[in-house]
Amino acid sequence: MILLLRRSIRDLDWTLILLAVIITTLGIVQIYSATLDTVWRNAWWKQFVWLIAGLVLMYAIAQVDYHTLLGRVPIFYIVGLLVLITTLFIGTRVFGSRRWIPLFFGFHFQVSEFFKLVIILLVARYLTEVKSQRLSWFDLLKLGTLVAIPMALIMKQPDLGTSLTYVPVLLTGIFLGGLRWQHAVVIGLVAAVLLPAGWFALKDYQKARLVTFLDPAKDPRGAGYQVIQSKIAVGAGGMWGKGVTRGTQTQLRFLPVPHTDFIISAFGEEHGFTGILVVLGLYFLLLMQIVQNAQAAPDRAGMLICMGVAAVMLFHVFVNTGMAVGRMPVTGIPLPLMSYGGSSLLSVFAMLGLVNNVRLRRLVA
Amino acid sequence: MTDFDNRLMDIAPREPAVTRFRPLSWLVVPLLAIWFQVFVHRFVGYVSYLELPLLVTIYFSMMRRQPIIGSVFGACVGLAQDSLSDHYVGMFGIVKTMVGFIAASLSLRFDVDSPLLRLTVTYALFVFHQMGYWAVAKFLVGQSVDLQLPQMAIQGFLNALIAIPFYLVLDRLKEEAR
Amino acid sequence: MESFLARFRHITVLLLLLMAQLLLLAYQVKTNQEVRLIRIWAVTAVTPLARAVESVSVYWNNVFTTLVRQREVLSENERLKGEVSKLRIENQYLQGELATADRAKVLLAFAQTIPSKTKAARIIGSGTGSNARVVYVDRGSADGIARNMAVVTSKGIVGKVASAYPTASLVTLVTQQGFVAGVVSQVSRVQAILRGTGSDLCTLDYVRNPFALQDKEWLYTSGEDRVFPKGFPVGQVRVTKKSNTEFEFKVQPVALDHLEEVLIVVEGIHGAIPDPAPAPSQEVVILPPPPPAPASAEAPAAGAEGFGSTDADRLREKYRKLGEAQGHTYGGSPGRPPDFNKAVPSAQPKPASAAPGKPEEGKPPAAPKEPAPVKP
Amino acid sequence: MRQPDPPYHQDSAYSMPPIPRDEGALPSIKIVVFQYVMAAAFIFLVSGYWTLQIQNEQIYNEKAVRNEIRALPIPAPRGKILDRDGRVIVGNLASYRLLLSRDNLREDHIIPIATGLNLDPKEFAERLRRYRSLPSYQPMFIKDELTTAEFTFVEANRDNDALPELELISSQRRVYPQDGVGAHLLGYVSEINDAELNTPEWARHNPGDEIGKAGIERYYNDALTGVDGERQVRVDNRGNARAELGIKEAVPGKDLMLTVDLDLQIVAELSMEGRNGAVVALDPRTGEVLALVSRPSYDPNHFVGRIDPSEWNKLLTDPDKPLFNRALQAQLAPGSTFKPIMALAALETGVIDENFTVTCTGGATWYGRPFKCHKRGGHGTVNLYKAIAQSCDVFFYAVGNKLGIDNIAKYAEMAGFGHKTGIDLPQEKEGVVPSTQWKMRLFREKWFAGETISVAIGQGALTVTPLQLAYAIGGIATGGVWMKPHLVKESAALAPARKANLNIDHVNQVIQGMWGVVNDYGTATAARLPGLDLCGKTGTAQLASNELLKQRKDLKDNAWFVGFAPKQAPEIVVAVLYEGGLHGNLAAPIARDVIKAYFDKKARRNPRAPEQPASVASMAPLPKVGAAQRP
Repeated sequence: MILLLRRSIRDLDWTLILLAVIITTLGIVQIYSATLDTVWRNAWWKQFVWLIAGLVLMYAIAQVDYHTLLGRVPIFYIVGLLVLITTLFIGTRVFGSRRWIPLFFGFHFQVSEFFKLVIILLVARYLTEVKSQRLSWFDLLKLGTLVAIPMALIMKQPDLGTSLTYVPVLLTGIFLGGLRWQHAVVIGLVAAVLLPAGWFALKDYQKARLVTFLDPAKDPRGAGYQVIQSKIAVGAGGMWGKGVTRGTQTQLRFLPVPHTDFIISAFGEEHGFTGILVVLGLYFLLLMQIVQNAQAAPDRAGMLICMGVAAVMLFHVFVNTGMAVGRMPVTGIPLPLMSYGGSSLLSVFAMLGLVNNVRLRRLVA
Repeated sequence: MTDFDNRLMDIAPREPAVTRFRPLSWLVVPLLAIWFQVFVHRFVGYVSYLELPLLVTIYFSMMRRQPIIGSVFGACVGLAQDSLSDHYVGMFGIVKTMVGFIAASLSLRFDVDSPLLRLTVTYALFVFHQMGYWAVAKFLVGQSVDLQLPQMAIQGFLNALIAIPFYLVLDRLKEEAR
Repeated sequence: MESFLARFRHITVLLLLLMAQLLLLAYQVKTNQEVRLIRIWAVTAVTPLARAVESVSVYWNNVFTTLVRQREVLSENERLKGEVSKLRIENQYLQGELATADRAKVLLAFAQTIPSKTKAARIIGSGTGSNARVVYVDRGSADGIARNMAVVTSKGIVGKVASAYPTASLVTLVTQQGFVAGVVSQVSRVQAILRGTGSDLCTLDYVRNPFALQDKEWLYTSGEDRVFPKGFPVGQVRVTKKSNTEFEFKVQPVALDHLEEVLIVVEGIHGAIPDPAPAPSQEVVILPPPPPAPASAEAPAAGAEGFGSTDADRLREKYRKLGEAQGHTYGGSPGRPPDFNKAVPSAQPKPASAAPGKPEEGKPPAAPKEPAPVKP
Repeated sequence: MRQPDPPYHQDSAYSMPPIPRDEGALPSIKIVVFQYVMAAAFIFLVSGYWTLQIQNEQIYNEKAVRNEIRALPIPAPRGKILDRDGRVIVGNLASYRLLLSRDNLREDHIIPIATGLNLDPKEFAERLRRYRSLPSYQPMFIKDELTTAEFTFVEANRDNDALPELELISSQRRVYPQDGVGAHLLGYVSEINDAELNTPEWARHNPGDEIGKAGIERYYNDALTGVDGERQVRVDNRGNARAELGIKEAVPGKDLMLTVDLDLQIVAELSMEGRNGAVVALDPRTGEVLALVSRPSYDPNHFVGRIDPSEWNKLLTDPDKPLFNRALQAQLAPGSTFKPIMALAALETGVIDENFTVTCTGGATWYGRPFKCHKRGGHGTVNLYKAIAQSCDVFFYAVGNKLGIDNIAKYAEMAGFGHKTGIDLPQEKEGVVPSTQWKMRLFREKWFAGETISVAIGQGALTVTPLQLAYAIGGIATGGVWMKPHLVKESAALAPARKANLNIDHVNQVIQGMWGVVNDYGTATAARLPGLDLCGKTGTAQLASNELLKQRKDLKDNAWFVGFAPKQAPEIVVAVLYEGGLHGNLAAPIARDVIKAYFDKKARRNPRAPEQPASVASMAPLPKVGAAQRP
């Protein structure tokens, strides 16, 4: 047992963990800097606690064989859906959307973040069970529906950003699982038709965000305000940045939510392009490491799990950091590992746990 | 590591004679010094130029010949001194940490029992201490303090002069090196 | 990594220490909050020693002075008769005892003469910085001392309690930068605000009537700051600059020399503070407003000059009095026309029979009533 | 060949073997594709940051600075208004506005604060509660205009140790004399309203500015207004100042020295207290206004900032019209005070000479209508001197009839009636001088000769303002030189004197008559000042026709008096309007007091060897009648 424990610890992907911890630490420093003199001034400390909790969670998840987890996917899926539905009714309303359900000690739990894990496992299991290099229309439709149900529930919260994070998992999955190019073309066409229709299903503020993404100057005090202020903050950072706690836009609160969604803007202002390069480089290494684990996975399921994690992370990083410079719409999805928030951090470490899980089993076969 | 550093390293490691003190003196002497600083000034105004905590820091760091201990000791003395005054805690702490480190590092390279060297080192470190405090006050805390160089020079000399007999008294506390 | 740490152990520890303290400093500077806990430890740890040493030092002080005087007396006695010397020595000794007891006695007597309830305290330490104008006293929140209480001696005000720790309190002195007290001058009753500057002299601010304030006038606390009870001496005014437009007044506080024992004014707590704050020293003590000045001769005048009046108002008052004094109603029934050059009847009216034409107080004599003044 | 996968079990005992490794099935190429996509995404991101931070850093830095730097105005203090001796009539008071920053308010400080500021703690807590709904960075206004005691309390306690919530903001408040002294003359300042903001006159002002709205304050608003300074501060996104970057000091407004003599003004104010009317005192040699009073008055202090609407309404609806500046705006019949001008007109045009006499029997009939003299029994034989001194109406009916309305109008206008004097105060009225032309223009009717008779004694359509009367008589007293009345010395340089070529002999005859009014059993002996040759003329003007008077008993006659002194070289001329004063000789003592004050003050200034004390002087024998005639 002890031997096993020692082995399992030794075989963990320490590079991956080190990278994650460094990024989280940078995040904690940035949270500290961005929340001086605000009601959030203890956030960095809490984030530190979350980091520890995340590492523990990661280790725990790495221990249970992912095949076992895959076997439980239907239960996870149904329980997850039930919790999502409950959230719609009893969830705590923050900024007009019900995403959190209250938990012990006054902590709130964002179900949609953790449902990502279920989606990753779901896609992995489904595509493993198909056992074919070519997906049929029926397969695509069935998998699409399975993913779309929770997405619809989360959009209902409403939380467009998080629900969209499930899409890259699905897309990456079917791409790797064997998407036929004919199907891809058809799907592309259908999406092109459905997107305008989907436009009407969006809430007003979501539309506004998309509109301002296209033209931020249109509504400088409203939805566009965030983008404009974020760009100013990032741009003012320059090459070397203004230094920790010296970013005027961050410290004078011109930058909205500088410790959660726009933490990269605050970081960009205070550390400049140099800092951004370092952080993006770390993220890139992190992703490469995950992909490397996918390549070394013992089986298809493990590979799909790792690639699902990579897809989610890439999407998060891409949308969030792109949003800070006005290259992506403001969708309110956090930057993994850096943004303040227990649910987000824990779910990322849980995903890293999955990756480690796969890694621990690479030699078994 | 530069060439110069290597050369230094080559010269340095003659095994320094570490002086040991009774553990109690590590506690009592600095406390007395701080206490003197706080409470004796009131009775005898003309000793206000004396910086006994600094002298104690220098002495102990120098005699112990270990930069880590010097730094920690300096930090403790400085913080204690800070907490008894009305400015921010840490101002003396930072300066005294550096003094302790420098004193201990220097002690690796010279004979700590030579009075002349003691005098010189004390004088230099006093000036460093005052300058450091001034810099901390001005640049970190943002106070407007004047740097009175001539006064500092004289005070440093006086402190160094006092330091020689003072160190001799402290030498009595030594335990024989084992 | 380990080799890295081992090789740079010294510098790493130094850097860590410095970083930690820098963070501590940055925290304080950024939030402008003190690390109160550390200070409480430090003060509580040091003050008992200080108290002990203080009492020992007082004892030795007595012995020492006695010794000195004995020697003086002995040398004197060499030229005097031996028998008397013994008595002299005893006498001197007693006198010495008296002198040391004097200060405490004076303070005690003084405490009994003032209406406020006070607690005597002994000064046990000063601030560590060279220009800090603070002292520690040996009474703390355990003795009922709270923040913002006035500290005085029989000579005048000393300062106020800045923070009260369990066994000791920190007192900011009058001269500390940022210290403010409401004062009123003794003779001209000019109100002003006394400000500590961080040097030995305080300045006066917001002087109500700078023209009236005279050099060397004594200042007393006005009680309006609700910290110091009314009527404690503060110091003498020194007019350092006086022109039509610019004034500068300095005050040398009287009570700060040779501070040994002080009184802390504890009574005068006005109204209970509802929520007892977590730490007992967090209270703010507010005195009741000072009683209105006794109705004196200048009181009505002060009222008329009151807050925000112009020369027009003063002149109007003057002419009204003039009219009343001469029984003249303005624009009224014909009669003897008024004489506007008569002296304005003052608060202490001179006998009405005094020859009106007589020149008084250097004023120009009443104007001659000639037919139209001749023009050149 | 692929082995069939074992089914996934629902129990936890799912164990190895896993899916066998299928080299060919693993889409390694696709993973590489994914890696390239990832790299592209990162390059895309980096390029985004590069554009902002490296290429356009300058632009965004400027935007950042614009975000965070604000200019806060420092209000410039308004210039003081001084009298001719430099005494302050209108001053400024440094006042303080106390705010409570609710960000760091502590519950247990509420009571100390309320106690220290003499507020009711309950009420104070209630007010705080009402502020709850507002964001906490918005400070709560506690009190304006702190008393000395409160100010001292705040200063002594707002340090970090005691009550750091308290914030003091300094401001300036205009202070006017109490009880409405000089209110009409000085005017008042008040916050600019929206309507005024849209007029060109106030175009350069901003909302919230205090502007002069009446009197001197309005006329000299530009001079009195200083240039506001500004403070450059770094603010956060809520506009809270975080640090100061630079300061441009305010330039205070210029102090304005008036020609008004506060002594005279005060005496005139005191004299008019409780009465309705106006007093205007001019220096006829220069046109300087020495005093200008209108009563009833109002307290301009109430206007500072914003006047309470109920108070404003009270002022507007008061039947005595306290806002109405009677000295410039009351257009009333001058009554007999017009007679000196009539007399001068008659002498100048030659319709009479000094030997011309009329027999007064208490009335006369002109053009079929009876005209009465104010003296029932009549004055008997009346020459010019007696007609002026005793104000014989019958004499002037005859003179007026001889002159005709257009001659009267010509001389009335010469004296300054019917036109604005051009004083440097807003809203002056010009009065009415009737003439044939005037009537034709206004009523399209011919002038009836009978109307001339009432105009001859200052009734009928003729109306003047008190200022005009003082100006007119002052000009005559100085032998035909009219100096434009003004309140600020510099403004006189722009206006040349208006001169009329008068026969000095005729002028002297009129002045002699006016001397008689006061000193020779005339109508205003009440105004006699022993030792001073005071000349004057009373007037009692009917407000309405006799028929109307019968119906409304409350419409009492207006009393006028205009006087000047000394006789030979007049230095001061005073016109008094006493509304409802019934008879001119009741207005005379008001003018007398003002003139006395003038000469008393002059004596005070030039104390010559006192040959006789004042008490003796007042008993000195009267000079002989006519003894002081001019050569």
